[in-house]
Amino acid sequence: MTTADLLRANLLSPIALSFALGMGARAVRSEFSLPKDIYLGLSIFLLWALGLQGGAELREASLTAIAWPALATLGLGVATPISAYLVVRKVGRFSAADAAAIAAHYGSVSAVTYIAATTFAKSQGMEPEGFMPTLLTLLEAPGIQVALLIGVVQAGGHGRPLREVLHEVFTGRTMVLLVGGLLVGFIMGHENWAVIEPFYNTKGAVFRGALCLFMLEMGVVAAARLGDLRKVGGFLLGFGLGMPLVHGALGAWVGTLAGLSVGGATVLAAMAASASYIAAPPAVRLTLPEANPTFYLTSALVITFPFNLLVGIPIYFRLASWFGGTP
Amino acid sequence: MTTADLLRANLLSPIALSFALGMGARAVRSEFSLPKDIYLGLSIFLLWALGLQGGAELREASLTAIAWPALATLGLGVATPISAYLVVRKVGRFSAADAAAIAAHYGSVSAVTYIAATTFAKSQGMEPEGFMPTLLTLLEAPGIQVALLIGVVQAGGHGRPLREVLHEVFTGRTMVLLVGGLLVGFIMGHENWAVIEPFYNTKGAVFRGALCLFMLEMGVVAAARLGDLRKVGGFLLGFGLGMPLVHGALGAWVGTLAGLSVGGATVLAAMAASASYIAAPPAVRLTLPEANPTFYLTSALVITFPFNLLVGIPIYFRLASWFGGTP
Amino acid sequence: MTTADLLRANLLSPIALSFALGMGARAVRSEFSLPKDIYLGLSIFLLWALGLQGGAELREASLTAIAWPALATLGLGVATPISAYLVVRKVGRFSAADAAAIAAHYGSVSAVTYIAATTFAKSQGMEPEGFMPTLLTLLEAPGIQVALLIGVVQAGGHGRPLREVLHEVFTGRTMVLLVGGLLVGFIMGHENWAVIEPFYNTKGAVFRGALCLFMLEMGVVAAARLGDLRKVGGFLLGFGLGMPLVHGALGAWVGTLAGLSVGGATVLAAMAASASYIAAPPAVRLTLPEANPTFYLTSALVITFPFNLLVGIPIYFRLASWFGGTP
Amino acid sequence: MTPIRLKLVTIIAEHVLREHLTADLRKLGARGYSLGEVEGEGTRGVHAQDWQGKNIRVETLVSAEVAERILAHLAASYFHDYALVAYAHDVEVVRSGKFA
Amino acid sequence: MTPIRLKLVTIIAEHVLREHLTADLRKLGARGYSLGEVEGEGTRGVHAQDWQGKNIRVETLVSAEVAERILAHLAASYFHDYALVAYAHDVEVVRSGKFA
Amino acid sequence: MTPIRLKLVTIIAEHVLREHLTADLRKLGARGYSLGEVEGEGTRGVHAQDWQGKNIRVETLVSAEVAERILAHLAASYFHDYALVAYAHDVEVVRSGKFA
Ligand SMILES: Nc1ncnc2c1ncn2[C@@H]1O[C@H](COP(=O)(O)O)[C@@H](O)[C@H]1O
Ligand SMILES: Nc1ncnc2c1ncn2[C@@H]1O[C@H](COP(=O)(O)O)[C@@H](O)[C@H]1O
Ligand SMILES: Nc1ncnc2c1ncn2[C@@H]1O[C@H](COP(=O)(O)O)[C@@H](O)[C@H]1O
Ligand code: NA
Ligand code: NA
Ligand code: NA
Repeated sequence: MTTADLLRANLLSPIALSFALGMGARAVRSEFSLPKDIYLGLSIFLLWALGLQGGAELREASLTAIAWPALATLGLGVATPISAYLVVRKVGRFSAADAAAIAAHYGSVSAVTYIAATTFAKSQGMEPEGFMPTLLTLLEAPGIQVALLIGVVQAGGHGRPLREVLHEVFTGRTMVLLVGGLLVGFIMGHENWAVIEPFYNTKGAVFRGALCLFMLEMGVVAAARLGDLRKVGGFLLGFGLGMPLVHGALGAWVGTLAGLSVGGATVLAAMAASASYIAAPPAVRLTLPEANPTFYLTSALVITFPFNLLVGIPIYFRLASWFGGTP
Repeated sequence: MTTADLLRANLLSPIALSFALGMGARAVRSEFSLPKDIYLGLSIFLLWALGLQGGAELREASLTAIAWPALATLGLGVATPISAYLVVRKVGRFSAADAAAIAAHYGSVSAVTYIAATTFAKSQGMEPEGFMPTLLTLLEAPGIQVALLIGVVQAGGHGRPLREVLHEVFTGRTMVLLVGGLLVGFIMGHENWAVIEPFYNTKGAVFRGALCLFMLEMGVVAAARLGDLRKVGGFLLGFGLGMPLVHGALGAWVGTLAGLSVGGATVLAAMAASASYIAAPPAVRLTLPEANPTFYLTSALVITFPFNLLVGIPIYFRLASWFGGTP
Repeated sequence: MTTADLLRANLLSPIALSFALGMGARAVRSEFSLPKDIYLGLSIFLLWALGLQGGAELREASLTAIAWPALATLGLGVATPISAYLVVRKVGRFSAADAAAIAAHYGSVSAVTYIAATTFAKSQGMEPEGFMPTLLTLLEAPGIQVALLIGVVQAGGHGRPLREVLHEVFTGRTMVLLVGGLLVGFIMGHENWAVIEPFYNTKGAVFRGALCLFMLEMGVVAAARLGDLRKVGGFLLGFGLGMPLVHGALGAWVGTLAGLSVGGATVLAAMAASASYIAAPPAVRLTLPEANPTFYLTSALVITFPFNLLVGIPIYFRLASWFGGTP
Repeated sequence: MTPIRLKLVTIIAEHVLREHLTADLRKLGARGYSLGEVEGEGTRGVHAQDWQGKNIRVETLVSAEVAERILAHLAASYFHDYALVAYAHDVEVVRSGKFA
Repeated sequence: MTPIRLKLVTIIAEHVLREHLTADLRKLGARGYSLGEVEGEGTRGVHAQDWQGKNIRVETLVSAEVAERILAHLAASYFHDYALVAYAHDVEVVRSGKFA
Repeated sequence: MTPIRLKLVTIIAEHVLREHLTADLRKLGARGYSLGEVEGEGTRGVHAQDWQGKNIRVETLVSAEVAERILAHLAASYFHDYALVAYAHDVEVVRSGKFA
């Protein structure tokens, strides 16, 4: 498959099309949107399924197989917020608070991008390692932590104490469902998992079908903020497209070094490239209240998320194939 | 099967029974009802599934096969609001605003009636054409448009400008999910559809199961308004039962002429016979505010909807079989 | 299987683990919880599925097979509220209102405990009788009725009139969905049931998967009230653990006498042992407003429910096996 | 179209009282009400249904006389056993014919 | 930081009017609004969408002059055909620069 | 049962402040509060969570003195960085012992 083929295949996937439809609905000024509780319910189901299956598959994995990838992931969790901070502060000349706020988002991870990357890799016949959800949970928190620390030190944070806020990150919806799901899936054992698997399998029709509905709303939400693009200026637009490519390349490379398969490295790359828009925003809002939410929300949700979803993932797959020696 | 057999089979279907149970719950003054967001979520799922499958099946259809049925549908979209208007205005002697308001509902279409008719036809071994959801979207808007135009001209509408309101009809939930689903289902291609099909297939257990829950609430909602029957008087009661029979016969006949199968003509007949109670009410409320909502809501939702669901659909099937020459 | 094996198997079930995770999330002060409407929607789905399948299976049952178990169930519905009242009033020395309020909860039944017991029995290779959901509906109301009657007579109820309140019990969500589902499932016939069965089957992946999500929230809810344990004192703690054992043993014994299989007797025992926390609380609140809600909610929801779920059910299974002569 | 002065009575109560309170309002002379949901904390702990339903918040526009009647009735019938808060204040209403 | 006196205007209306009402408020000089959902009963029966959407309850903090303008506009444009209730009262606001 | 006069303080704020605001209220002397959700528009654009959570609307019945304390605290702690609106007015309360 050429890169163009990959891009096309990705753009024709139900996930991408549903997202595009959601954006399109907004573009014609439709008032369509999912009820908030349905949207929340879908996100809970998706994360919970991800965790459960990850836990069930974790039983098969050996500790040695996980050790290096886990280390690589933590490394990305420290490196990516720093690189993001430096670029926004030094090149973009944003305030320390704004730079740290943006860095917290790009140091953390978007679970939906993770899911899309996994789905794409599997549709290309790859099999990302069963312990990838474990890596996802490892990447959620450190980036936020590192960036907020920088922010508080540099900007003299007059917001809420860091420790208090980090507790909310560690016990947020995403973490409870992912870490909890991993535990429950791991403990329940193969027989129990087999009973509920058709409902939760992330390759199955229920999961994929629910994901389409979810993406529909993501499209609406992202498009509703398109107007903010004018407010953030050219630098953040370039940053929102360029930073994921850099982080994605780094992720693909480090993942391959750590021994991940092409599928696994693709997913790790997408994770590194993605920007959190669920866990990071409230933590940033409370710790660095002087940072402008328009900057970090717009770049994470309106620029980087659609970019990764529609264009980035096939590129990371290309890179991972190349690093992995299967071009 | 005799007509009596058809009626019995229809009344024993899970859809009809769930609807009846919802009505029964209200009748014993139960406070049971689905949470509003669940109800909305179910309706979104059902419409979206309808659209997706319609789009997937549209790939198989030839343009020539669709042309005549599409034309027939548009014809019904113009003829039915006019006939409804004339009957209510001239025979019923209602005000121009009230007549136009009611006509907007009977000129448009009820997606749930469409689904029930499709389900019934399939349960009778028929295969309505794959492009029926396309016809559904074609019938949604014109009837409202025509009737509101009449209303504004005749009653000198002191409500919102027609154009503004029609935009809301064209970008409403039903249209976004149906038209959007058609597009997404059409574009994604067969392989992608196969993955999510078990979740969305309108013949499958998930769709049918969700439909039962939805009908439960429809029953509660319709029964909650039963008291309004006394307020609308004998004419509208007769109208709510008779008009669908006329429009249904017309739809079955025109559909057969246009080359539809017996299953397809049954569904088109049910569409023509049905009255919108989702897209039409807000449009009417804004454009013709002086029209009495009790009149149009009661006839569409409390009289015509249950009538079609429980009794009308088997009759339209009979008529379509007869026109189609397979009695 | 030894009792220890049974306990372990139960604790490792997805249901128990999901519940434990919900409690754990609360324990680390996470704000995670299911949106209220999703939680309600799940409960509606679970009860409706229960009813439908029960109705479908009821067609196979002979009237004579049901007569004795039904009588036994009604007997439990009268005996258990009285025993609970006497223990709380005479041993615990609580006020008549408080004792009657608690008795109303223990005389009625928890549908979730019923579902968990059924799931456990089936996982042990048992086949509880198809008419068990019928027994569940029989046990819902009488216990509340009997206890409230005692309460009004003894405490001179200055709350709402009993009759008015009982109407709410009989037409509440649980009764509508269970009784209604039984009717619909019974009437629709085998062919119709077969179409929707994969969605509703209580042994299937959808039902079990949805149950896990529901239990997650139950865990959160129960844990949120753990602090109230300190307020209720030692007597109610002992009562909340001991009373279910007594009622469970009684239920297993009576059920076996009435001719139920080991699986059926297990489920009847769990029903008798369980305490209502959906139907009973509002009825009690309105009829005996002077009773302290902390007492009855805490014992039913925080003590007895988790006890039955995690420990009680395997014990009742043991007892039923023993009474049934298959140890 | 000069606005007239009416009382807005607001009641916050356990969900379980919903039907009873709205029926009471009608009986005491209110011509309508608006009802929303709120969560809350007060001096009492557990509510009967607080994990099933939130508190209700009922507002009704009434004449000063009806307002007094409502508050007196609430105090007599509910304050002892139920978690219930009620207060009133003056508002200027247009279209006053509807309410008093 | 002495609080200043402003008007709080509250409007309860059919859901279908949402976009129109909030647009009206802006045009009449309101700098913001808060919107919640309520159920309700009044003297009219059926609302166009009452099984799809609840009523809306819109609050806006404005100067006395703008409040008067809003109430007059509502009376002229909506009272005849729509189920709509509106009232106003004085409140003390800190951070007053935002609103008037 | 003569009603007494208290202040009703209303706060509209970003969802993210929920825990902090309710804790503040307790500390400043409020004995309870009721909390609902509203959507809103104001002079600021994007809120941190406006696609995840709506704004909160908190009401608390307090003495005039506590009301003043609350408004002063809000102005000092939140007005600079957060989207937050607060106002107060007099209400007549029955069962006043609970609140002040
Ligand atoms: N001071 C207060 N201000 C506003 N609402 C209150 C106040 N006290 C109690 N409430 C509301 O009334 C309900 C019952 O209060 P309580 O009876 O004190 O537990 C609470 O859940 C709150 O919603
Ligand atoms: N007296 C009242 N007090 C509070 N809200 C009212 C009152 N009358 C009507 N409403 C609200 O206004 C809506 C429309 O009222 P109506 O036009 O009288 O049917 C109702 O659904 C209520 O939400
Ligand atoms: N004039 C106003 N009247 C009522 N609510 C307002 C007003 N201005 C702002 N709000 C509310 O306060 C929130 C934040 O306002 P702002 O900080 O101006 O963006 C808005 O989302 C509204 O819910
Ligand atoms: Na990242
Ligand atoms: Na029609
Ligand atoms: Na029991």
